[in-house]
Amino acid sequence: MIEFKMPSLGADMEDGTLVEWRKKPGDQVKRGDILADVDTQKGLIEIEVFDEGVIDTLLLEEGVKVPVGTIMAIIRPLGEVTEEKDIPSAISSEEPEKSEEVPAKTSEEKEERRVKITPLAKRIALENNLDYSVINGTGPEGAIVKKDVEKALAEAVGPSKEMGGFTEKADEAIVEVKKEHKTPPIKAIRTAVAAAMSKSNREIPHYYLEKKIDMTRALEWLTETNSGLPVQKRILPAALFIKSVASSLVDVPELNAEWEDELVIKNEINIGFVVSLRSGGIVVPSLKNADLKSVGEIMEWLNDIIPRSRSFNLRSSELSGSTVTITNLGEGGADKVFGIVYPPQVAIIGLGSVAEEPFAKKGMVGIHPMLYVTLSGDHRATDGLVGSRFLAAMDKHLQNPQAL
Amino acid sequence: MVFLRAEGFLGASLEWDKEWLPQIYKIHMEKRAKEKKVSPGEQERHLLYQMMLIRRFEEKSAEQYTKEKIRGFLHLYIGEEAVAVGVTQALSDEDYVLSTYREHGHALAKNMDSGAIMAEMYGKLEGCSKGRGGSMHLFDANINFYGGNAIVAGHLPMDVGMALASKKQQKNIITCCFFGEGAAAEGEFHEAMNLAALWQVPVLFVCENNLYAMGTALKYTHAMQDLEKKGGAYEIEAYAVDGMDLIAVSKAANDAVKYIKTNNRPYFLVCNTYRFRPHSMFDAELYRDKKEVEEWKKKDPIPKYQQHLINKKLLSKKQIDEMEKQIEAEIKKAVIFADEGSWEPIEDLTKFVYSGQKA
Amino acid sequence: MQEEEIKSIVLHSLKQIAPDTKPEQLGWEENMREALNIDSFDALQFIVALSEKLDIDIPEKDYGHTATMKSLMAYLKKKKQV
Amino acid sequence: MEMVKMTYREALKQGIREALLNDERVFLMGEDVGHYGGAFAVSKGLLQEFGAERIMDVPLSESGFVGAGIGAAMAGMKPIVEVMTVNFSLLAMDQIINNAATLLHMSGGQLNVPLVIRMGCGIGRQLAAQHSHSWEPYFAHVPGLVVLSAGTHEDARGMLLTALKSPDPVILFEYTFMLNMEKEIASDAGAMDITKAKVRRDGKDITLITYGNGVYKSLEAAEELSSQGIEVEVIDLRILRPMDEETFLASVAKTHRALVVEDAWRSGGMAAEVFSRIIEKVFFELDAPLQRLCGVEVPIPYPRHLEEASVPQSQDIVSTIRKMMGL
Repeated sequence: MIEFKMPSLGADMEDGTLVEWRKKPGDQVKRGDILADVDTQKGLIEIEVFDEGVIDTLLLEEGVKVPVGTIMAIIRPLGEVTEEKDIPSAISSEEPEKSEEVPAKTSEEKEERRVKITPLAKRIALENNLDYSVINGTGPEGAIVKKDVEKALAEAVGPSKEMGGFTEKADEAIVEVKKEHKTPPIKAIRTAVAAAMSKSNREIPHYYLEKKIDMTRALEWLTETNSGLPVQKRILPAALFIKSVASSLVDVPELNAEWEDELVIKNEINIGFVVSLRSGGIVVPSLKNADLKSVGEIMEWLNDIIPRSRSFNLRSSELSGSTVTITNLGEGGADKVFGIVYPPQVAIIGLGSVAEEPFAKKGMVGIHPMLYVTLSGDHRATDGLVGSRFLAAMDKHLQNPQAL
Repeated sequence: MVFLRAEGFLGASLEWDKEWLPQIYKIHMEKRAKEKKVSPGEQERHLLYQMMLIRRFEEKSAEQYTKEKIRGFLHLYIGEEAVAVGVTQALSDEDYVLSTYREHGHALAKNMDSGAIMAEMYGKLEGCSKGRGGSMHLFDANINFYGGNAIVAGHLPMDVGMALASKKQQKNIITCCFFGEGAAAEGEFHEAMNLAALWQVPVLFVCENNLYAMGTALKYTHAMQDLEKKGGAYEIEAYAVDGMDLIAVSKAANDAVKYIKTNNRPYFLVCNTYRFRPHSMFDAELYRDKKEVEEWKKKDPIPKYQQHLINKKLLSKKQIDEMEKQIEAEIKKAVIFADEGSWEPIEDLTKFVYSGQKA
Repeated sequence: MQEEEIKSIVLHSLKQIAPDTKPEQLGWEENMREALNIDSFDALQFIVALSEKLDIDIPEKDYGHTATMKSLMAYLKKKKQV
Repeated sequence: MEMVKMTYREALKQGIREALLNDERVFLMGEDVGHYGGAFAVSKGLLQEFGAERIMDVPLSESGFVGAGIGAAMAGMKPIVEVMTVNFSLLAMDQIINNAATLLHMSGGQLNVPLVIRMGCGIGRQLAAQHSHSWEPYFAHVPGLVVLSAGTHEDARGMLLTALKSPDPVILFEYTFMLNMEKEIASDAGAMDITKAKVRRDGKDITLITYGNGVYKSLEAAEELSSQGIEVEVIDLRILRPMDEETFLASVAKTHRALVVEDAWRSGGMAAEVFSRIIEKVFFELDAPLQRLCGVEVPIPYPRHLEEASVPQSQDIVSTIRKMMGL
């Protein structure tokens, strides 16, 4: 069956109004035939067919205005059934940059020869007879800005009231200023996390699944692999987990997707990996094409990205484009973690701690290292069964680590 | 540089060159004529193939446009095929061709690869202009096709400049430029005509008069509508031909080329033609009557030429079907080529600003 | 190499991966990872730093020795034959 | 005040229509303004309403018909000349700069040219290098011209009416990217002042100066930044020549920081002029280096992703301002 869609006739055409059908169901059409008259802001335009066949169904009523790309009619191909795959338009500019732009690190080094001070700060300092050469600048390139001068003025007044601890206090003040400058914008991150999570909780009906996975073989394989590796190349379980998630998404692509009023499965598997910050808040760098990378390559990526995430030294491209997210809270002590889906993604995978537990296998109860894997899914996009298939796939992959 | 080297090679005596060069040319042409020895009807069938290829290629382009594979402006050549094919067959591979934004037909007639054209219209790196130009800016220096110039009449002075260069270099090359009757109202048309005549450079001006400058009819844009008469103002030899008839266009173009080579002067050829399609994809055609379009469609150059060849027993119905299949396969290949092409990385955005720039 | 020198390298490395903490105030038998809130990634970085700065190999099976300041110092002293 | 929803295209058309109704001397001429209905359907239907005398299709000869407009204006008419898009304006540049902008001066104040030239302008429809220009700064360079930029619907509706009252030639930039955009404007919207820049949004932390396609993008960015606790004051320049500097100088004196956003190429753009004036007049108010987001210096490429990367987007504005605020 061929879907006949509202054609795009110009970059500035966004929609059209169906004025009249020229054909009715059962009519035979060939390439070049006029199927309908459509009114646009430029006037009435005849809409032609590029296929041969018989009109099966007319889906639109006359007088209706629809956006470009809306299916208007179904055409049954004549005779041979040609497979006409409609490849979606290749460039998608729809993906908004969701990530926080991270400010570049500013050099803390104080210029020896010349004091950098903004014109405004200098004016205020001079007006108040303040020696600005001793002030620590917190502005761009370490320049002294208005805020610094005001702080110095306030302190110049402050200590005279409490005689003791003058030096200590001053030191503290400077340390504090520096800290405020160097530390990532905690408040902004908090705000961003709050906004995204509130939206998710408001809009997404979640379902939650969990599965216990026996990690005996995976950990054995890691120990064996690592024994032959220098310390810099050793692999953490996290890398193996990420790889197993990627491979499982290849098996169950419905979870590597976005929800845009319909399920849009993504071609690339880009895994957002939650990195928690010591100061609170999270950063989620994106591992592009995770399914195409080896466990070793993923470990290299972690070695590179985690320190940079924590020092806020990421490019915005490294923060965007994730198609699914992994949160890895297990080390914090919790057994399992149920994440909140980060829209427009449709799933988040939670990795809990690995703990030794009694576990029955082939009729024998033994002590096994067990991992709690959870999945929070967007119920609009998929059902529990899909999630369940995913967790089963993860189990399968982790029982066969050498193949990952 | 090329010019200097040629001069050195040929020696200083211009008098001697003048005698000598036509000799070389004659030998060359004789050689070519021998090479081109083809079976009866083969050349004719090739021209038919080109016209049909252009028609089908344009139809496919329209389709790809509605699917949003092609964006920007898309101007189709359907109806005017006899002009591109008839004029281009009179040129040699070495001759320069410059065209307008409705240039797919000229590019195909000049043997540009259909895949490279389709990929260009997709904006892909594999396109003939690396995807930077799109439908209106097809360029391929290897086959001496210099655009794809989308400011109406903006390319006409360039043509004259290129012809001036080949004259100075004593190259036996014609610069052929296509433009619409809309361009003939531009100042640059008149400036270019004047300069070409003044300098006596080998330019073939081909005006494709399709009666509408976008949506404004000839009668609203030209006080004097026998366009070929404009040549007279600059003492440029001019002729008007039925642009819907391949045989007539071919003959006129052959005569024009012969005139330019013999007289070393420009020539102005007006081809009266018609585009069956709207100006561009987004055009409600408020400015012309559908009946008028239907009348012109009766003059469609393709069936007309097919019938001519059948009557002359140079073509069979079966051969037409085979051609259709061949063309379908070629276009399919072009579409796949474009589909499989790659997007240029954004990091390369500022490429092609200066020559010699590292990618 | 003196014991004091090893200790200072350990403390410096801890400070690098967890700059917001005070490793010098760690109890001798306190679990370092818990006390300083170090995850497995940071722990690995810590071991990488130690092996590079002290020029020793710490195989994975020995990771257990790095749990407390006491066990770590004993292990490192043995490795460096101090 | 009663508000109505309207596209930018409709706002332009209503402005032209009102101008034609107001004054018998006004007429519209340009390529495809009549039978075709306007290249962007802005003048669709006006030929039928006002007739071919007042809605004149012209041949493709920018130099010719812009020159004719100048002559008609000198002889007492009020022509609105449409140069379909700014991309073709260079063909008429000689007429605009050597005649329209200089006649008053050369004639010792005897001849003024009350002409309005409208041009569709800007990037954003995948039209490649020759059809995506942002050349406001070129025209803003020329003494003798009044250069307006209609970055909002109310200006699209009302700038033309005031421009027709100007005794001197006015270049009016309209933005094809916005034609389909719907916004609310007052139902009784009419003539707009063409002497002052406008504060489109109040803020205390930073001054963002922009025009044209930058206005709505900047307002969008300002909304997002507001949710992060940064209050941006957005100023729409509107009049690029003669430039109203009081408005943005006062704002910079308040916020102590300034960013300019424009689609035009960086070198020699409007940003350079705005910054010069800030440094000349309110240097000691500055608490951070001035920053600008302009078009990348490349002929605009055809593929959409490259095209988008060529001009500042709302997200770029957000990240730049965050950096400027030390976040």
